[in-house]
Amino acid sequence: MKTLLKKPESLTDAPMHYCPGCGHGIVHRLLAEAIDEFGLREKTVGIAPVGCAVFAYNYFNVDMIEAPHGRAPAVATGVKRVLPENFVFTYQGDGDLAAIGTAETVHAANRGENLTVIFINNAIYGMTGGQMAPTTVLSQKTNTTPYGRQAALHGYPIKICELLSTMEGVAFAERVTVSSPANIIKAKAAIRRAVETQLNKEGFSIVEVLSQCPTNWGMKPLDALKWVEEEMTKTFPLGNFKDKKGNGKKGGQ
Amino acid sequence: MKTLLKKPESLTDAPMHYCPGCGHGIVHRLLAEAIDEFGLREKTVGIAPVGCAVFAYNYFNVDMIEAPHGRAPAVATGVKRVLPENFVFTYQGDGDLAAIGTAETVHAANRGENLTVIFINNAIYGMTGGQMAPTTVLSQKTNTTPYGRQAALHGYPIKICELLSTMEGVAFAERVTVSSPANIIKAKAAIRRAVETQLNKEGFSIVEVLSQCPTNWGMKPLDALKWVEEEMTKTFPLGNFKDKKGNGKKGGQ
Amino acid sequence: MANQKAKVLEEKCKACGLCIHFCPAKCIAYNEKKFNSKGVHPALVEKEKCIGCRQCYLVCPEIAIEIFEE
Amino acid sequence: MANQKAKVLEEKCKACGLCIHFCPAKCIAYNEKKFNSKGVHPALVEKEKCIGCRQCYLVCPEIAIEIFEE
Amino acid sequence: MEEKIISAGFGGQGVLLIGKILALAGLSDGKQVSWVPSYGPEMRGGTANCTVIISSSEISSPLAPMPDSIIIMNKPSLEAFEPLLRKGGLLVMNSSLIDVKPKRSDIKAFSVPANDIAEKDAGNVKAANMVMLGAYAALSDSVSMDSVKKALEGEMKGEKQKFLPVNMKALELGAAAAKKK
Amino acid sequence: MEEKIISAGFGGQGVLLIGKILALAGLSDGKQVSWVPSYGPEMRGGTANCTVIISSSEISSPLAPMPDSIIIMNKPSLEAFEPLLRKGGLLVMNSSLIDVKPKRSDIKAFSVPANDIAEKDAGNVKAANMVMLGAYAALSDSVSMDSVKKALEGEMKGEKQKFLPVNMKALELGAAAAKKK
Amino acid sequence: MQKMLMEGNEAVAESALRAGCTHYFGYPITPQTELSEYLAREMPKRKDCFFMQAESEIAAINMVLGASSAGARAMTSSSGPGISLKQEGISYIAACSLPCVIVNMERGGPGLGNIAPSQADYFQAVKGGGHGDYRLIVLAPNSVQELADLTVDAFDLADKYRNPVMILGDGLLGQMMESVEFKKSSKNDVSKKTWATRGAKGRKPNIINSLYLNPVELEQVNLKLQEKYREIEKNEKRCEFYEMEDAEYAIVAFGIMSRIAKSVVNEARQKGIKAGLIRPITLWPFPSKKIAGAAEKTKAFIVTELNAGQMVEDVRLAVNGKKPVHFIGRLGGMLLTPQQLMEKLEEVAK
Amino acid sequence: MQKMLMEGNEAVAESALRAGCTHYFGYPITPQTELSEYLAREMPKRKDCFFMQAESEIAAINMVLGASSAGARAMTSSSGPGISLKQEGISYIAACSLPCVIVNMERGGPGLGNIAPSQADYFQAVKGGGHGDYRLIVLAPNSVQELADLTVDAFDLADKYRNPVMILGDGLLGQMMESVEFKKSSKNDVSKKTWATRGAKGRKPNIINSLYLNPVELEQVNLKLQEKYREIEKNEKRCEFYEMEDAEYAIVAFGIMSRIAKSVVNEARQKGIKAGLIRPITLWPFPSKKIAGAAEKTKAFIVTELNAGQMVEDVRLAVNGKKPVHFIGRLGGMLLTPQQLMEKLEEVAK
Ligand SMILES: Cc1ncc(C[n+]2csc(CCOP(=O)(O)OP(=O)(O)O)c2C)c(N)n1
Ligand SMILES: Cc1ncc(C[n+]2csc(CCOP(=O)(O)OP(=O)(O)O)c2C)c(N)n1
Ligand code: SF4
Ligand code: SF4
Ligand code: SF4
Ligand code: SF4
Ligand code: SF4
Ligand code: SF4
Ligand SMILES: [Mg+2]
Ligand SMILES: [Mg+2]
Repeated sequence: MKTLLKKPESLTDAPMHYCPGCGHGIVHRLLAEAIDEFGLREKTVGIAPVGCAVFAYNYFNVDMIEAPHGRAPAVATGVKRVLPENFVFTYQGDGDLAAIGTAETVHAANRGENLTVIFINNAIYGMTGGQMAPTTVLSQKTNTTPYGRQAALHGYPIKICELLSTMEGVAFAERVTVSSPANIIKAKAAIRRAVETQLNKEGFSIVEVLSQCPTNWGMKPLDALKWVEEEMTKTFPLGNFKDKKGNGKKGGQ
Repeated sequence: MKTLLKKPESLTDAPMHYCPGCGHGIVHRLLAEAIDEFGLREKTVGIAPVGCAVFAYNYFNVDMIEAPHGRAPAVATGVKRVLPENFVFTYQGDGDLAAIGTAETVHAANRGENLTVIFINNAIYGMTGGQMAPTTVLSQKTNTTPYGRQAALHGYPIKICELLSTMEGVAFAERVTVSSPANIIKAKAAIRRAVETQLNKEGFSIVEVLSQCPTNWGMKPLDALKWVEEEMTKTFPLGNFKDKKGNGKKGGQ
Repeated sequence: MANQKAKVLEEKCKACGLCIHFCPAKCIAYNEKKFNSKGVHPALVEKEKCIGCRQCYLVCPEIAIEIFEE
Repeated sequence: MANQKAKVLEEKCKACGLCIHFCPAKCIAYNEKKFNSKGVHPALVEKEKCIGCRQCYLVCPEIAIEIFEE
Repeated sequence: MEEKIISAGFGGQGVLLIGKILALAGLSDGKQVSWVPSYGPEMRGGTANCTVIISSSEISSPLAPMPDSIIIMNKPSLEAFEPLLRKGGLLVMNSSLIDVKPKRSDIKAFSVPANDIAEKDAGNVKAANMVMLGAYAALSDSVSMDSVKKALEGEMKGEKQKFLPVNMKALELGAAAAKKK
Repeated sequence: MEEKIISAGFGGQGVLLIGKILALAGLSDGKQVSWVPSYGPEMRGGTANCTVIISSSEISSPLAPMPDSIIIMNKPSLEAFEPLLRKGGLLVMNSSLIDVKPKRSDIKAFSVPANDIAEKDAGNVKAANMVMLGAYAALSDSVSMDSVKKALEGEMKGEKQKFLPVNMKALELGAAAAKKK
Repeated sequence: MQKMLMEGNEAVAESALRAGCTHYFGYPITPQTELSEYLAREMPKRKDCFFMQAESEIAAINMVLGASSAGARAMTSSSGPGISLKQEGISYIAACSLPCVIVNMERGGPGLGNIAPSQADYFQAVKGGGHGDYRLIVLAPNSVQELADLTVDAFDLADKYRNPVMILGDGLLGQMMESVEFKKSSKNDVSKKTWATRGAKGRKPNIINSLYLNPVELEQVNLKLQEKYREIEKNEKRCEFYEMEDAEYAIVAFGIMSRIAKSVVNEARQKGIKAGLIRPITLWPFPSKKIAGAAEKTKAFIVTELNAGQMVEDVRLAVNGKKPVHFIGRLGGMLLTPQQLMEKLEEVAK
Repeated sequence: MQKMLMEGNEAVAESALRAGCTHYFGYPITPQTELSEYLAREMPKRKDCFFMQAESEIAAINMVLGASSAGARAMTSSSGPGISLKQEGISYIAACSLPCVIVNMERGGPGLGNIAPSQADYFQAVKGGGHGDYRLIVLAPNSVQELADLTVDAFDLADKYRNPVMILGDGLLGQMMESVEFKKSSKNDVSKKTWATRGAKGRKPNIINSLYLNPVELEQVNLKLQEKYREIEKNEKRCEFYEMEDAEYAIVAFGIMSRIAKSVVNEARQKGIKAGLIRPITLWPFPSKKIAGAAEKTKAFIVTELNAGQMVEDVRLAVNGKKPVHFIGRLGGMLLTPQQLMEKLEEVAK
């Protein structure tokens, strides 16, 4: 009996604390697989965010730093400028990357820092128990928008891929989901391409993953997948927004 | 003898501390004229930045708040949410608005805060004596890029109008200069339109003014004007980038 | 892939049901007879029916599924 | 606009030269005879030549220029 | 009179609600009450517990390093809290999920298969916490069953009202199970 | 021996450079030196001053609340610093921009039309500061003129070298003006 | 008014509404998130009230600066890392003499630490975590009822002195439920805020500012602040004495630790040890004189805090060598048990 | 090595290079900008050196966190408002036991204040402006030469204890020029940094972290930190005594104020007043024992600072009531003149 597929080497054996059906675990696996496939495990430095993925340092079997909330891109910049030949990634939630960390995100992107950012957009603050995220969609109810997000009061859901891909420093930007096996395969391809972008020293690469948070959406896991596909993608169209190598098509449809 | 044109009422008599030929003074006058013209002096609250315009609170003859560096949009949000019927503006430099204040800028814009932002892009940190700004153009020498700004090390000049106009909350965005009488007239029109945008409760309005800093560019005032027109506009094309009212044409040419 | 099969690492399973939903062969179900130490009924593959298509591996957030060759 | 003229508020002038440059009538120059309290030679309008076109008012960063009607 | 109770289990088992209803019941009995939660790291699936104090006089410390009673919904919690229970104290434990016996003999221990009762008899496994609460209320003098019921009613209003009958039933089944012994 | 000097004027007049060259000259004379700047709010056009101490022993405080000499380039600075000068101290002032006389009679005051000399005789009004420095150096024993020249040379290297002749000339003209009196 | 069972965080929120707080700006962080969630539910129901989840703690404190400048009663809340991020803004607000209320429900630190109760931000709150010489009025309630009461006082004090007021609680206090009665209320009197920037109608412009490039001016501003601080020190010190009449050993504790300390005092008295409790309610101004007074009568002090020893310095400064001052604390979110405190007391009393 | 005339800020920069600092991240602010401008010129000339103007102070301190994690000797510098913004990052760096050097050239506060010299960030530096129980090693040089020397020590201490070190100067010190000789140098020994995150090659992954949700663990982390702090207190206290042998009156001053105090001591001696100077060079660890020792012999202490009275608390804690401790300070960027200090001394000596 031969095991063909199992936990990638770049993940540890630690049991993950994510809720049943949460997208974080899937994305962890995809990234770890990509690191394995490129043979990067021993030269990887990962930056964990503050958010549900804060414990990523226990799950990735690579050198890890736990950054202050929102500052992962700055921390990663510090690392990368010391170790330009290492593979450096950040793994961040939407609150982390698109609210408190806006300045660090925009400027790392603008500098074209040769980093790979895995961005988990679950339209909510997971770890703190379900408050509005910058990516919460209009009329979505959260604990801090109990009557639904309204543009006039709370602003619009921020579209990170669209925003960042306007910047020259950004080499690769793609939005994917992990809502079905087929989408997971696409997500994996995007993550691989982002890793490659860094290895080729092309600049900043980001993969935005629309990811389910069954717990704070108050849904069963399968309903959450459906909500990603039917609701979230309306605001956040899937697709590649930038690929400096040229094979990127305009995202959105 | 009748005086036809003089210091607008919305400016005080205090002598301004700006260097000879500096663009700040011109923009102060344009904004003050617009406030006068719309009859807003007594219901205006202005927010001064940290930067050369920090003393704006001494020059504008309206209620003023001096905000911490970069935080003017947050301060203005606080004011506006208390006094939605007042006219609230921020006046910010490029370091203030596009470096340390990136998050506050992006989020106020994204919320469509009904504010007017006057953004002085002089491609340098004026007040602190000539360090790189986020808008410093490539190969420009500053005290912190003594060998010229290089994209790989220092990133690209940030194009605020282009970036912000992608956001739904932004109602008006235009880039102008004060490099000649003709351009000053255009700048005034843009500022008037931005004020109007707020009065119509259309959302966030921003006028980006390419402005000369003869002192820190190490140029004579006239050479500085020439540099604005010949060099800066290459990176920062003039024009309207957004006008929700619909009469905005695409900027760039 | 007839000789390739999926198996669930029961202690890792959190009973989210994703594998069950996406299995084209409808050969995964909760093992109602058992609670694992997380207090849930873990998923169980009906080996005979499994066609080794890996869909369950792809979707499992806990990496609680392995694919093996008999 | 023939009866409209520009005048410089000398104490406010910082001698940046912008008005001088943009005056189409070439009727502004530094007053070399005088230092103001800022230690510079302020601009001075040669009233007769002035055509009241307001270009100098527009560009003056110090609002040191006023336009008046005779 | 002062009763210090710890209710403990997995997050999601509703152990905090047990405590809240006890506190509300104590309050309506005219007592002083306090309720202190403690969460584990996980949003779901971790351990959680709360400390409730019901007292006829001012409550100084709201903590209970040595509780009078413990309501235990899972095995890790038994291991954590059994040693702390005061001598002669009351342990109510969920035998559906705990396959071991209490180690101490100087306490009053009582087992109730709460998951089974909730799933089979009350009709919803999620009401296991109310089975436990019912059992505790029946075994202890600290609160009256009436107040507990009133508190439960108060908590299950509006959207949650639909869950009230199941939970009420669970409460009663728990009390009945306790009285049987 | 300890000499405390304040050099003051508009920002942009080069008063800080006067001080720096004095300090460098002192250093090459083998003295202890310190130089402390003070800027006004404006980048240009405000007031600026610096304090230089040249001493044959360790310098405790680098400040000079009561300086031995003051080099004054404009009127506001005269108003600010004349009262502080120690009794018998040396005042060198730029009479091109100062249309008043010193008020005190218990000091040694010396006027030099620095702007005029710089503009007309040295060929660049910007060298007015070196005229002042030259005058001071000639009037005071604190530094040797040689060291001042060497220091000026050291400062005007590379891109700035082209300004050296004018500044050197200004220095000498200042010294000459001082010696004339 | 009926007694309600309520969480500490929610009691602060409800009380803020009753104190005329119309503007709240915050960013989620455990263990105080319930405070904002309560206001997110309640504020939209009320006229003129406005709740905003800001993009960050920094934005939140600066929105408070703006709203307060515009004359509103404004508030923010956070914990540990978030409060650290607010330090620049707090220094500005203090320098501008603006009123506002800041809640810190402390958690375990330093760094990301954990979400367990702690008192390790005492120094930051009391000595000033931001730059420059400024002071916050720091209130340290020890029950849900007092959280409610002091929240109203906080808004009144803030307006009275035009000074930021911090409510320093901890995760336990914020998340525990107790019965509470809302007895106090207050309201904002905008008409008295003649300094507010609401449009310069019929008056000279108002300026809210903290820049004074001329040191002579900035010193004057600072001296005025210091004068105000002396005034606050004179008027606003609050302190509870419990069983101190004949106490030989004074336990000094604030906030949640004072509850534990009280139970130990009771127990000690039963054992025949004459213990008492001194509970500073205002951490700044610190009740130094009352403590100095107690030093005349007691044999020793035991300061107990959930930190490595912070308030103990202020107690030592008050006691000034007259009597020994002992310390016992726990770190990183651990609670000191009554037993541990009892042992320490017995050791000191030996 | 020849003596050079150099500005304090530049001396720190040059010394940092000589101490093997390869990575600098900062954001401009007066009065320390010359430090970064020097490095902006020099670093690009050197192999492996990297200078970055960050988008903000917050980004800068977090880049330092990253670079230090990766094993580099990293540094940042700022003043007043910028240092306040760094407090969260500093707390994290301390919690993660990362070495780094932070320079604060203090300016007048609070708020935007001004750019004149001040010492009003003493509390922030020494008591911890960020959240939680942590300590910075705080060095307070008083001359350009000492700025240069202590910068090298700062990097060594940081690595030795895996702790952030702050150099606390002020605008005057940073911008004054004096002669300086670069005698000291040092270098980074990456091979000893086995904890650094440089890729898990042939070993288990390294984790840099400050989250310990379990209070038992976080308390252990804190106890280890406290143990380290005791160790530092044992080994690293530095203090200068000047004319203290027979002094009846001890002036206590640090940084630039110690220079003014020294001139007053000299003057006082001429007038027949037996004054001496105690100058703490490490503000944390604070030389309490030496001061307590001096309290046995002197009649009184005069603490003088450019603030409203901050270090004076640590002096009082050290003296512990044995002798009177007087205070004289100036605020908002004003300098205390020798005359004022002399008057105070004469008043106390009367
Ligand atoms: C400075 C700071 N502010 C706030 C927090 C509290 N906090 C922890 S996680 C989090 C948000 C997490 O949301 P997101 O980034 O979307 O990640 P998710 O949990 O959804 O994966 C917040 C606000 C913190 N730890 N530090
Ligand atoms: C938090 C903080 N960081 C840094 C500074 C120092 N500072 C003052 S003005 C300024 C930059 C000004 O540049 P810009 O915003 O472009 O305005 P300009 O002077 O060019 O008009 C900086 C960094 C400060 N006062 N506060
Ligand atoms: S709260 Fe949401 S994002 Fe966080 S682990 Fe649970 S499901 Fe995932
Ligand atoms: S430094 Fe530049 S921006 Fe500032 S006042 Fe002078 S010219 Fe204007
Ligand atoms: S491998 Fe395919 S068929 Fe087999 S269990 Fe998994 S999903 Fe079902
Ligand atoms: S997907 Fe994984 S965790 Fe979910 S039920 Fe299947 S095996 Fe269990
Ligand atoms: S108004 Fe026109 S013509 Fe007259 S001075 Fe001005 S620019 Fe010249
Ligand atoms: S533009 Fe204004 S400041 Fe400049 S020279 Fe003319 S009058 Fe003077
Ligand atoms: Mg999220
Ligand atoms: Mg600028």
